Amino acid sequence: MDKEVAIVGCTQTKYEAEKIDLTISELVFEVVKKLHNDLGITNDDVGCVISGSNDFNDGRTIANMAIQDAVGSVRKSESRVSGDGAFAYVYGAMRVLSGEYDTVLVVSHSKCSEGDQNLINNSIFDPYYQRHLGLDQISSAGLMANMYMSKYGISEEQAAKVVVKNRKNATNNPYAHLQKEVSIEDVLNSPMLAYPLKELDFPPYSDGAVAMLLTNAENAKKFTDTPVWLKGYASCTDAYYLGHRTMTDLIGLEFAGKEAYKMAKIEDPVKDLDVAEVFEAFSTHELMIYEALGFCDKGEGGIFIDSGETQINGSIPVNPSGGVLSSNVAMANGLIRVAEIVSQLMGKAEDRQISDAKTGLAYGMNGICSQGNCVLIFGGE
Amino acid sequence: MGKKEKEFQIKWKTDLPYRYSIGKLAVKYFEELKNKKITGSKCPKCGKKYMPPRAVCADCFVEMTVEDMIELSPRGTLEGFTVVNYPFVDPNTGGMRPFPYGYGIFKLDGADTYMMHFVDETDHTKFKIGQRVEAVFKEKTEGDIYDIPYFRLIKEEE
Amino acid sequence: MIYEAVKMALDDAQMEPKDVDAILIGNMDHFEGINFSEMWCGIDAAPGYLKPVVKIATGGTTGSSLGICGYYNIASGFYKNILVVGWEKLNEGGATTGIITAFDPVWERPSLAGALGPLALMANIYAVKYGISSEQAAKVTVKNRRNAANNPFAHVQMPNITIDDVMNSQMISYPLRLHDCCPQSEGACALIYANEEETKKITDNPAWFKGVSTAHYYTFGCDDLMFDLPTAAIASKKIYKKLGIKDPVKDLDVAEIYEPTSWSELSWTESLGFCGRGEGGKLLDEGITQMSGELPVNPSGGVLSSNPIGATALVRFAEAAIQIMGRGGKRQIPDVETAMGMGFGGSLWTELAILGKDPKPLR
Amino acid sequence: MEGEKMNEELEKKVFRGRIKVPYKHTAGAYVEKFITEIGKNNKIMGVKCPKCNKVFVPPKMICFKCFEKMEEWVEVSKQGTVKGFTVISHSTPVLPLKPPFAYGIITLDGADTDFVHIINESDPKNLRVGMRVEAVFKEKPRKRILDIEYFKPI
Repeated sequence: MDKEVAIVGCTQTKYEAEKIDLTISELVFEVVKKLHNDLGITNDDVGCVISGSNDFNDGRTIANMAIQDAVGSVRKSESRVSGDGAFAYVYGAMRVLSGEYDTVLVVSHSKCSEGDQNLINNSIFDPYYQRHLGLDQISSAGLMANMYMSKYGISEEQAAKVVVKNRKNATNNPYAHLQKEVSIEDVLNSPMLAYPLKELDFPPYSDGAVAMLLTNAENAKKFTDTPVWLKGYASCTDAYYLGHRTMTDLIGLEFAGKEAYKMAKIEDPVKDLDVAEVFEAFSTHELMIYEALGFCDKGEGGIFIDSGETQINGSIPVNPSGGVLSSNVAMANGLIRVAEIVSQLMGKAEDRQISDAKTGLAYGMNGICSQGNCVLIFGGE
Repeated sequence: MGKKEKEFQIKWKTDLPYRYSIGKLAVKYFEELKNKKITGSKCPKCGKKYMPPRAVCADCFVEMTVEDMIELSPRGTLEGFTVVNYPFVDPNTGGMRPFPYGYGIFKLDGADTYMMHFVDETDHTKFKIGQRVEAVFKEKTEGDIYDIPYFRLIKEEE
Repeated sequence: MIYEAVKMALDDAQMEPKDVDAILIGNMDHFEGINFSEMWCGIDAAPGYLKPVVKIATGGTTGSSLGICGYYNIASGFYKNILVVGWEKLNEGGATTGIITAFDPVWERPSLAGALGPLALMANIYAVKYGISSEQAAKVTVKNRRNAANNPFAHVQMPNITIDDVMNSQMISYPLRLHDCCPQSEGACALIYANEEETKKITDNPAWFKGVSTAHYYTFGCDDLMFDLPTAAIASKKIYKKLGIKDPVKDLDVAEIYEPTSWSELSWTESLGFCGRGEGGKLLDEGITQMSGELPVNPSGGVLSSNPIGATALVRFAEAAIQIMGRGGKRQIPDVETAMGMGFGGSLWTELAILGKDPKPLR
Repeated sequence: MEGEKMNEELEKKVFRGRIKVPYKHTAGAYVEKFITEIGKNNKIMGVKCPKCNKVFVPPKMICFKCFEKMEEWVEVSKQGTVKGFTVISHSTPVLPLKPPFAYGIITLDGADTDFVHIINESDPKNLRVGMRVEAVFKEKPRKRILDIEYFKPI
């Protein structure tokens, strides 16, 4: 990239099943205030605000109206991307790169506990051909997993290994919602939800928020000694109707990954990336992501998890935070991935730190089964 | 309109239930409301008095807690009014909202912000800006939003 | 409907779908009842397959937030060009119902009557404070709906509407009468943005972004009496300062403002600094905002003539661009060099863009 | 009693709201023809892209790959091949049938895209990728996608 945009600070809430005492606005205030305190700034130091949220999830049209007070945007410019927080980050980065703002606050939040997730997910489907069928995230995941597994001969054990890895990683992450290890048997014996996927192949629903401050090259050092820079970005959308898509491969993600690698001058992702945080909506999804991002060849996601390379001590650790399978904050998931990569590259990831992490990848997505994909590559100094 | 009716339409009724957290200040507000008391919150920094009570003073970016809550008068001064006289579906119920109804914006004595609520008058000539209004409580309050079904216009300060 | 707008925009720029770098969609979820509507329409009706598709939704300001986001997409250097599409099919859900769900479920929703209720309160406070008559407000409708008759895209076209027609129309929400209010429209608006280099390839008559400005406000609509739309004053002061505009009436050649009611145009021309407080009526009476005036406001017919929410504010930007390009047909104002577009929505937010014929970079 | 008391405390912290909105979605000519043909004539119709010649089922106006308007209607078979399936064993408020039942991604003979619908089989052991299925039509059509009641294995 010619011009530079840095992330100089990130804050997250602890992710929980239900933050019943906090309104959405209070939840957002918590991370924004913490960010101010961490960076030693006041609201006056923030140029503008970009938020990422979803109206259906928040049970409120124009969901960003509810958080104006809490993000400190009264009399300021605030805008909002309707969708995953990773896209909000991109808009925030654009505002810095345009040269019009020195600092941009990016915020994303979700309280999955407030709404009925099946109903909310069902409304993603068009009202003519798909919605009456009663499809939702879980049934589409089942279809996708079945097609992928039968095409490439992936076993249920291999899928379960993803869950085991991520849930184990989560025990090192103080923010993670589920912090209890599970075994392959636990996953295989958990109740079947949508064949071939079982209860533990799916993430929980969590409440939480994440915030970060973006700035330009000129100002980055004022805030931190370890700013994290955007090196590559690409976004790509796959077909809408489930049957019109290649359900066995994440074509959209593959496309976005290649573009982002080109921008960041990454030739061999396994070698050149030190860590990846991806939005895995269900166990086999993570295996498909390995393939689409070129961590392994097509159809070898299963072999790749077997190889242990994506474990926290492997050559390309994936989701050292525990991923979405441990904390699923709907619209904030993508921005949480970014925040986790930032912690890794800043060397502030504590117990989940990957040693010498210099380059990291964050993947956020929108819609059902990787419809809208956003790949971001970050680098330390 | 004829053409419109011929169009092939798929009907769909959204019915999404939500459990919105209301926050600690609102919990306290409703506890007080049960005793027919209206409360707000006061910013510990700038002193601005908010109604409804909330956790963040948007001007100072300072947090307000239950300790910062203050009692407000059930009476206030009318700043603007309208009589809603058109049909629409109320998303809270899925049915039509009964109309016409009076509706006003007013400042409760002691508050710095305004509030909007139903007013028991549907003739717009009976309203006057600057007029006094008063909260009408249900006889048996239950500590919820329906405890004050509407405000009434005070003819003369009684 | 969206395909129609997109196809027209692409044909106009002589572009193939494959030439588009990215797509921005603007639409309100609960208005049509489709979650992630961008995934559906961005791919089925716009050439979004295997491309970046992002949705912006900020209520009434959706169109302008979208228009402004498009500007940043290009200004940041992320993309060479971008297709920006806003749309709404209001008859499918109902705007009033949708708008109510934008407000606080505990404190505001039970008594709120969509957008018109608060707009009526604003009109009422404004009228009383400055002694503005219903007749003066009616003149806005007459001006805009007559202007609309020159705009083939306008929804409500009433070339012969009179002040009496407005004043005798049904009382909707005192003091708003039927013809004081915007209609509910269906429609889509598509624009193509490009950077300097790309633009040269597409047209020798572009409209350039000179600057954008946004001001937001409190979460609760009644934390302040908003009858004079304070955000319009904040946002306009910011942008005038940035661009060195001292007197908007002189320095701007045309303005497309977001007037959901006739009263709002009067009050908001004041907030935008076109005249002093309480002088909105006078401004109109003096003919300044008429087609032939010094600063014509809403030659397209404005929101009072067409209001497809997700597109409405983008249409303001589009109409400003059309005026600069000199492609306004019967609604063209002669020699437009600088034009302003305004978006309004959310908890009374204002978003502005000033476009110009001159490609001089910002600042 | 203890639990009830705790519930009461929790209930105080939330406001139970709903968003209930009736929608009428104008379906457009493509959906209209597709659904009407199913209900009236028990025929499944697709449209063909003039550029890539792919037949889309269900039909839509634009080929998302070519961005071409599709206008040529073709009838496709009621039978097809299952490309993927899932068996739903959890109950949610949106399901049209009582679980367990299956969803399938089905390529109808003559179509180039896949079609998502219900398969009336609840045991994953009786389902496999590559199996053949046939549409069963509703006797009393209600002008919606469920006028194909389900697909049955053949």
